[in-house]
Amino acid sequence: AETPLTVFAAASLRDAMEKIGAAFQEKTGTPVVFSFAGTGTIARQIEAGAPADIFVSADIAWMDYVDTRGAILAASKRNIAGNTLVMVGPHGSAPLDLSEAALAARLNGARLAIADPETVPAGRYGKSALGYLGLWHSVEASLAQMDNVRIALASVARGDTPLGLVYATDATIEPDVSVVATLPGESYAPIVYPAAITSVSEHPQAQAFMEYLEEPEAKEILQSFGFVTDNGQ
Amino acid sequence: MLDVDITGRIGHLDLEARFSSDGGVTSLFGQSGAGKTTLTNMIAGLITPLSGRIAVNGTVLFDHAKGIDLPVRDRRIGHVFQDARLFPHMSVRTNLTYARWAGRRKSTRDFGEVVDLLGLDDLLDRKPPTLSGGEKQRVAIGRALLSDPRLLIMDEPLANLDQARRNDILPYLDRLCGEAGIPILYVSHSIEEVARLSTTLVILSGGRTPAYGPVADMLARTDLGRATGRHEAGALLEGKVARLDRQWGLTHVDIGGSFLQIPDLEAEIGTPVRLRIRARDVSLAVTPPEGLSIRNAFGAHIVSITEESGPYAEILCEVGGQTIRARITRASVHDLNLAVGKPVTVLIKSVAIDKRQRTPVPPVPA
Amino acid sequence: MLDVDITGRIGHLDLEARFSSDGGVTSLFGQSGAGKTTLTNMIAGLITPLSGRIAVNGTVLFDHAKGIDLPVRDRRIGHVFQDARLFPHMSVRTNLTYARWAGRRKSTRDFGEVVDLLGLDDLLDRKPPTLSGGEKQRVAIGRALLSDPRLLIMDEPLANLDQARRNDILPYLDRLCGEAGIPILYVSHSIEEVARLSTTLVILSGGRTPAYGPVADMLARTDLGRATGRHEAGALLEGKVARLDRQWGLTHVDIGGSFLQIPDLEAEIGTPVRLRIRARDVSLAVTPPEGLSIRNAFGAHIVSITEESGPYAEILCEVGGQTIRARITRASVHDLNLAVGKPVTVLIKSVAIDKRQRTPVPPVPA
Amino acid sequence: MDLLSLQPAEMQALLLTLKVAGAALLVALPLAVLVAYGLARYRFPGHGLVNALVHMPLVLPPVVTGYVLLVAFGRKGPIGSFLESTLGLSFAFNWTGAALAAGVMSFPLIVRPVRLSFEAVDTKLEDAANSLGAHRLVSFVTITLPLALPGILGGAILGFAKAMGEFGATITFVSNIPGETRTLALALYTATQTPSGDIAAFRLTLIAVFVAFAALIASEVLARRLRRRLGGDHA
Amino acid sequence: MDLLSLQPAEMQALLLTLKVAGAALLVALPLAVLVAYGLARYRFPGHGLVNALVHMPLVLPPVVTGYVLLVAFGRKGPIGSFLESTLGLSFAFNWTGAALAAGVMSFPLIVRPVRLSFEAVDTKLEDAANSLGAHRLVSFVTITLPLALPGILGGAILGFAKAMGEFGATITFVSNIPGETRTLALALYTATQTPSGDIAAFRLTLIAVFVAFAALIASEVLARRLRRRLGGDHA
Ligand SMILES: Nc1ncnc2c1ncn2[C@@H]1O[C@H](COP(=O)(O)OP(=O)(O)OP(=O)(O)O)[C@@H](O)[C@H]1O
Ligand SMILES: Nc1ncnc2c1ncn2[C@@H]1O[C@H](COP(=O)(O)OP(=O)(O)OP(=O)(O)O)[C@@H](O)[C@H]1O
Ligand SMILES: [Mg+2]
Ligand SMILES: [Mg+2]
Repeated sequence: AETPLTVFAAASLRDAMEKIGAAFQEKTGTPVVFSFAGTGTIARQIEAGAPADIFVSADIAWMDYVDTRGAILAASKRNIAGNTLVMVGPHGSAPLDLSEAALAARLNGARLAIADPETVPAGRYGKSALGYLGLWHSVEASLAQMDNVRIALASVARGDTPLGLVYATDATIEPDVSVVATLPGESYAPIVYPAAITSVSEHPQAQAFMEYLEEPEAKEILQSFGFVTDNGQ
Repeated sequence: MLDVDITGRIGHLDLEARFSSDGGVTSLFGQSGAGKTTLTNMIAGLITPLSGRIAVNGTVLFDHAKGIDLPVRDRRIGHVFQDARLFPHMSVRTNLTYARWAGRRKSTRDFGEVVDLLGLDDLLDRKPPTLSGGEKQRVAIGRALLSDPRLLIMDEPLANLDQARRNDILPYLDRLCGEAGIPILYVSHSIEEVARLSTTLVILSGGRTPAYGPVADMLARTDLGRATGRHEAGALLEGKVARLDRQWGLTHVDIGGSFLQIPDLEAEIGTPVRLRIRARDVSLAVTPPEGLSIRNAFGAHIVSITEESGPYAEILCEVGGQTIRARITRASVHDLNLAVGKPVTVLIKSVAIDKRQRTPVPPVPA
Repeated sequence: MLDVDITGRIGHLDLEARFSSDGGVTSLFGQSGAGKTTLTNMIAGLITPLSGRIAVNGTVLFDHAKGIDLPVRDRRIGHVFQDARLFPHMSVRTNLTYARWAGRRKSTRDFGEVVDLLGLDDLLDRKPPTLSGGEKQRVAIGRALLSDPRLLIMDEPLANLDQARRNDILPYLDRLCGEAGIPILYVSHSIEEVARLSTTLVILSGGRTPAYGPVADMLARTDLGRATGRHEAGALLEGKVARLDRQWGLTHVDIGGSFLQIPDLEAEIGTPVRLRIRARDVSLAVTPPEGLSIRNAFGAHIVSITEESGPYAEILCEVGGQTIRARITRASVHDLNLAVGKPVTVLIKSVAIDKRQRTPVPPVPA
Repeated sequence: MDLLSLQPAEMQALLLTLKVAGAALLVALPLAVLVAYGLARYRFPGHGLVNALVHMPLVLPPVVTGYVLLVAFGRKGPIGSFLESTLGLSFAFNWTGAALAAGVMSFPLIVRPVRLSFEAVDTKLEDAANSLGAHRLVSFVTITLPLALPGILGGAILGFAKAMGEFGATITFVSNIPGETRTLALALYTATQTPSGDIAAFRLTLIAVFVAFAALIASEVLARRLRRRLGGDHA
Repeated sequence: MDLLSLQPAEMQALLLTLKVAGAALLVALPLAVLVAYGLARYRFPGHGLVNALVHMPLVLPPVVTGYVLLVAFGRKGPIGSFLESTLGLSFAFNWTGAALAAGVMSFPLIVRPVRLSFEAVDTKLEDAANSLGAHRLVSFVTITLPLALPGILGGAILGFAKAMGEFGATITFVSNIPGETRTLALALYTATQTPSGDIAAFRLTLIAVFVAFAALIASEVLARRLRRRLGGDHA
């Protein structure tokens, strides 16, 4: 069999990327192997010379990090998808007005599940959005900073935390939560997923895969998982 | 006082022990591997017998039929283990007092007295791992003595001790048994110790108890030669202190009309005593000899002569209703024309009857 | 053969030992806690002395001044520890052969012979934790015997063994020492064993060696009463087998003109033997008695009389150039008018000289 | 930035770590001793099950353990809601939860050495204690426990070290809240996950290493003293 | 989806886990035994340092250990590049790297029980062995080692369990590559990363629990046999 193409991707992209990989193999015959982990972890591995052909990051900062260290081919860098932020509650929760009072009333002493605002991209975006909306200060002390989307969603679904700030993509898949508010697009920097070919890659199909990511087939898959794919983002 | 009738099993050895004794010191005597330790462990409750019954002073410790099996801690048995089993993390003092502070046993025995007896004064603050073999053994004895026992089991407690120390400890055990009325089950390889100390002797052989009984009877039995150790055969004489000869340090003991002179015995006149006369310490003469350093010469007549294949012959003589055993050569039997019924003079050296050979008769509790 | 002159320290005990012996069996005799085990451990290399020198058969094991300290494994000392120290995870067989397969020692001694001697046949496949106290001790002895030692150290090896077994093992040790020329350092509390076995006796007391020397001399010394155990004092007679009386099972030993009759000794005519005559087995008569079962009567004269405070007196007599020691009562000394120089008849019962009292003279290697 | 003195956030993480690890050990150790004793000395139905259960936190990735804790001890979890309604005790997103996670994760590490030590104690000594009148509980406290102390200390060290370093189950169960659940390990993780966090990570590593060093040296001294007490060597 | 038979990916993860944990144990165990023996029996300068170093993977969050491994043993790391150029040995992003991470992480868990066992072996037995002519190495192999076996087995169990469940250091050091470094623990993590992975996560948890159970029961049987061999109880 052909040498598989190795893709190091942010863990949050798993479902969509695996589907795209399968479709790519069907089309070209080249198998694709994925390694999913936190973006920071992957970025440091890319820096250390990991045998990856493609790096798909969950935010720009880590892509820049590897770029400045010469671990990727800068020219190949492109954004393949975008995402939006939503506020979720347990299934069937009423819509929420994004005001300080409403937020406090809904939390009622409990915590707001959010990805770690310092380390996890989703958390960083969330923090900036809440800050823009003037809500950060009031909720800062009652955050539950999760390392893991699954856990964040699970704790919302179970009602341990009445609210969660997550990507729209996450809300799409988890049936036990309901979107109670969508954060306005202007409140945070565009959420993009940049991909690039690594500088150690010698796989002939790397370029093909990068191109495939922008083809309608791939976009369709991404959209089906809630990602935004118009490059205008 | 001590009634044992049990069966059990350890490894490939089937144990079937049955004996009873009337208190005092009961000695368990048998070869290495005969099952002595196993039997004491069953009495102590550390190994459960398969069937049978064990009672001490009327208290049933174990009765298979009735489903009685008293827990070890409630048996109140002071156990001197063959392998000391001191608590390595505690000082000698804490070891000695363990039964008091951890077992809530009463302080019936004086701590200082036991420490003195066993010469443990300098060791009280030491830890067992730094003790010498004999020192460990002494601490183990002390720990058992201080546990207010209703029965004392001692598994070869003096094996590593020198003669001087043994001579200190044995009379103490005597007193313990006599005055305090605590029965002792004593395991030993030394027939000396056994004869010196015991009221009852139990022979253990291959897990069985082929014979038991009062020590005098047992030592007089000639069929137990192998078990009791040939050359130390002897007989016990019962007597009463009749006179104390302070000038020469001799005590005269009335053994039924005849008087036996023995080195000083601290006893009051009238006290009953028991003397072990070893067969090899007894000589015979056909005519009463003169000018001999041997002080004890009694008229007697021969009850039986057992000649054996070796050079020895065992002669039982009757002296004032008691039996004395003599071991002489077959050659002498022949030379002197000895025969059953013949009157002879029995010669016993006074010095042969030393401290280890005599003991106040243990008051046999009812 | 064995030269020891060391100082050392254990706990609060200062050890200062100095003795030398010409091979054969050297016995270390002393009270519990005297430092016997510590001294043997220093000789074995398990504890390092502070200063001094240890040599065996000319091989220097330790010399502080020269910086020599042979590792334990190279000392080739067969060590029977006071606490057996069997390897619990190995079968008895594997324990016994450990020195061969793990220590690469030569098979100088026959495995089957040692197993037979110690009665270990049935135990070979057992593990030490299931053995009885005496069984463990026997395995420990066997393991040391099978290690092709140049010196055998035995720390109270027979303490837990019955008389029958002791009587099997002691002659074997004799032979080992005599035929194979392996010196033995023997720690024991039993003066019987010591006298029976030793060439040299070393007294250890409070960490010091106040006296050592040929066992005959040491046992004849009256100033060591406490250390050697009063009542077992005696003397050694050297002699040669002169005649074997098969009819009565008696052996006649020439002790310098006089003949001593003792129960059968399996020895060829002409073999030198050593007899230990215990003082308490010796009687005296002022006129040669008649019609007595005592077979040995020798003309002698009194060399010294030591009267003591107790009832006893010690009489040293000279018989054909050798010394015999008698213990009788002071009363008899008075009654018989005994005095130094006076001719007397020394009476010794044949049966008193049993197997344990005699031994072929160990061939003292040059 | 001063390189030698601790920053407030670091100080906070350090103190929290000590509090969490200490509390975890305090609760887990006695429980582990009991479980270890049971496993060492008794054969009961379910022996294997208990043993396996104890080891689970080791075998499963910490995320799973954390998730299980969240499901069971969360506000709405069966145990969590019960404890909250009866005892007013809540493990959700606070330091006690972090201690619970640390305790659960270090439990197998404590049980194993303690169990080994119990198995090594000669039951003959317990027999001797019983023959001297000691009740089983008394002989356990006076004989078995002291003789097993080296193992208990060993288990405690492993457990404390693990509790200090516990990360996966903690962040999953009680999140990464500064001052409440952000221990040194979580703070360190946080630092490694930011492209610019290298220096912070290095400082935190030093702090953790230093604390561990101190704890280990203390434990070694204690262990040596203990061994001397038990072995009695005066050398 | 068949609930009872394993899917290829699960099978792959299971086999990989066993391979990784087995290899980790195979290398870590002998080394741990040596280190434990040294720590137990010798006092040398640096004793405390070695002891602390051994415990570090426990105290630091696994991410840090993984990161240190990545920096040191990665392609460009000093040790990694040295080993690759001299021995052709590479730990980077392959299963041997996963084994290295698992080995390092389980090292302290193995060392501690083994060390305790060594400390519990009576040196008097070694003395006896030496007096019978055994060289120190021989007496170690024939006496000390067998008597310490219960502890070594105990350490091996802890180590194997830990190696099976190791996650943080592994994913940081060698990433999460199916068939190469995606062990059960990593597969389980991967499954939890998206809400759709619940069933997969549950199945993987069951597999891990099952394997752990089997390993623990085997170890218990072994331990019991061992104890019987050592203690000689025929009961
Ligand atoms: N756990 C065990 N498993 C198998 N056999 C055993 C066990 N314990 C003891 N035995 C055997 O049972 C027999 C009796 O042992 P016991 O310890 O009672 O002997 P003993 O009479 O006390 O001997 P000694 O005088 O040597 O101490 C011995 O042959 C011993 O080997
Ligand atoms: N490790 C130690 N620490 C302190 N004191 C010790 C140590 N080992 C031995 N001793 C003491 O040194 C003395 C000599 O001990 P050793 O074992 O040599 O006596 P021993 O003559 O063999 O006695 P035993 O006949 O009772 O075996 C004893 O009083 C003992 O308590
Ligand atoms: Mg016994
Ligand atoms: Mg000694």
